[in-house]
Amino acid sequence: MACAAKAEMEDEGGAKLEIESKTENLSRVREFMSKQVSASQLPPAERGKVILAVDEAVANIMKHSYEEVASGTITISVKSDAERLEIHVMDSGKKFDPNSIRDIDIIQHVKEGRKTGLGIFLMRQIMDEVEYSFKEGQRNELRLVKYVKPKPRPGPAVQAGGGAKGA
Amino acid sequence: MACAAKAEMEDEGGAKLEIESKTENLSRVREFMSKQVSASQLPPAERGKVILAVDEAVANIMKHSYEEVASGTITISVKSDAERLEIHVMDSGKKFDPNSIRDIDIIQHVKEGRKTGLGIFLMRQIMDEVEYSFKEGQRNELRLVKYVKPKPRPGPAVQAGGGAKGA
Amino acid sequence: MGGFSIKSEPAGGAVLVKVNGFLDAHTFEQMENTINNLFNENSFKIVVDLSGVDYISSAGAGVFIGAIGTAQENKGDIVLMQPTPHVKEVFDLLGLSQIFHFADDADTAVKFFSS
Amino acid sequence: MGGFSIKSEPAGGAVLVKVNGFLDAHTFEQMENTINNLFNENSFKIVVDLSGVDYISSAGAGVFIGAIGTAQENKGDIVLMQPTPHVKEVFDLLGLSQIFHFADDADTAVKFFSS
Ligand SMILES: Nc1ncnc2c1ncn2[C@@H]1O[C@H](COP(=O)(O)OP(=O)(O)O)[C@@H](O)[C@H]1O
Ligand SMILES: Nc1ncnc2c1ncn2[C@@H]1O[C@H](COP(=O)(O)OP(=O)(O)O)[C@@H](O)[C@H]1O
Repeated sequence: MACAAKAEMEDEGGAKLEIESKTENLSRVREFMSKQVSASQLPPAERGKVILAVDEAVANIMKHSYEEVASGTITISVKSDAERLEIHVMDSGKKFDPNSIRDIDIIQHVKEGRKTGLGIFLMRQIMDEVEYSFKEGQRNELRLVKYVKPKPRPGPAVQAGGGAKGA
Repeated sequence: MACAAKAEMEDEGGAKLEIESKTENLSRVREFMSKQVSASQLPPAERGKVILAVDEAVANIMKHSYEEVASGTITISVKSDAERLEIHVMDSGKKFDPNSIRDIDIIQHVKEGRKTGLGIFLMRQIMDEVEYSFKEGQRNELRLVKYVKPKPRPGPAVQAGGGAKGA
Repeated sequence: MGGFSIKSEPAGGAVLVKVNGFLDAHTFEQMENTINNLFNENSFKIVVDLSGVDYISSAGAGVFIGAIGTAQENKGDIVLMQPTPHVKEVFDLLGLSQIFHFADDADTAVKFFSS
Repeated sequence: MGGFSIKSEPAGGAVLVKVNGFLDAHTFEQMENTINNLFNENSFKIVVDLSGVDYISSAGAGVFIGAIGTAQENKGDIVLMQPTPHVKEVFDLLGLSQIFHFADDADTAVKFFSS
């Protein structure tokens, strides 16, 4: 389980990737996610977007949660069935709930030349559920869910209900 | 001479520091320059500024000349006498003449939120001579001179004459 | 690593910047440096050839958001050329396609600045 | 390395950011991240306590140049508190002292926002 180097695993619970918090590992995350979405029931047009959402989540952890100190581990686990693809992203860096961040106004952002604050917005645009929980033993867990059949959505950013599940 | 690790030397020609192109070495450059200006005839009020000018020159090389690839060497040599402090900064990265860069309009810069383009401006504000030459064998050499007794200056940025001298 | 590279060349009064590889949170700073360097050399008419970019994330798109204002203030602009459908989709998702100009080829992109 | 650190705390409607160490081409990105994070959390009234900053170069000053516009657009500002004489001199050399507001203590700095 505890393994400093990056490792990819597969068991009954689904697939798992463990990486060090270094931005050069983002392409590794995307390759891993690419395999997962290809093996899932997601419509091809949605697959690239889900890879992007996970990249954004992981990049945020690297930048903000571990604050660019390359000493943390990030674990991504993926489960899928006929109805949904569910991704859990775990880190033991700074406590952070993305739901504390409001949606941006892109026109105003461009006007001010603000180049940050886009990742969470994008994650919400893409995923059907974006849910955060803080687990005992100092661990952030972000749960991203994409439905195989798109459900009607009230707006671009939906935070759906349902209890957070362990990895 | 050729030495990958950083090295500080002293000979009849003056003091010399050789560092690898990594921004964490900038504090090392400033410590070295601090010793040099303290041992010089420069008025105390000018010393901190000269350290800053050299920091800017070296930071520029790290960022632009070696383009943040931490594989280049930067050599700084310092000579001083009763009249002047003369610093040579040498690198073997991309060819670049700072005199190709025009002075900035700081009000406009702030208005646009442009946070770069200040280093060369600052170097010119501080030093009496800022002179560049490209040496055989792919080497940039920047010569920075500060007079012990301030000479009258026509404007904030002066590029004085005089041939570039070898290290 | 996929090999990330950026090359710039003059193109009829503008600068054509050809990017290859991923434009993500790992590489965006190189893109940002390139554009800031162009600005510091007083080049504000910038065409970014994205045809070789397989992937862009918000960090990559952010570079252009941070730059377009300065370009326009100085009588220039950032024109995005030939994004792949995947890359274009990210601009769409961010709501940026209404703000940036896109061009299908270098000629059209460069002509944009004389119109 | 001299130990660089940044700490933020709320201070009467503003945020007080205490910086310690060198603000140079090696550390400026941490400062930039901190300010961008405050912006993303909708904090635009920012007091930067520079009393613990021994040294600043153009990369450090650039962070504040890049941020002041966004702060002001959002009814905030960047107030620089207690720069040492050396640090203040760098702002003077860059011509920035005419643009930024400086304060001698946290009270004055925070009051600036209610005036
Ligand atoms: N994993 C995280 N840990 C701590 N803070 C985070 C995390 N993700 C995002 N944030 C905070 O939320 C803000 C908005 O995030 P995001 O929209 O991804 O933009 P960006 O990362 O480009 O700043 C960030 O600036 C940061 O303050
Ligand atoms: N040593 C160098 N090698 C190559 N290009 C350089 C060098 N120094 C400066 N430049 C160029 O000159 C521009 C202005 O430099 P400067 O005023 O120091 O601002 P900054 O480094 O913050 O961009 C830089 O953006 C870069 O394009």
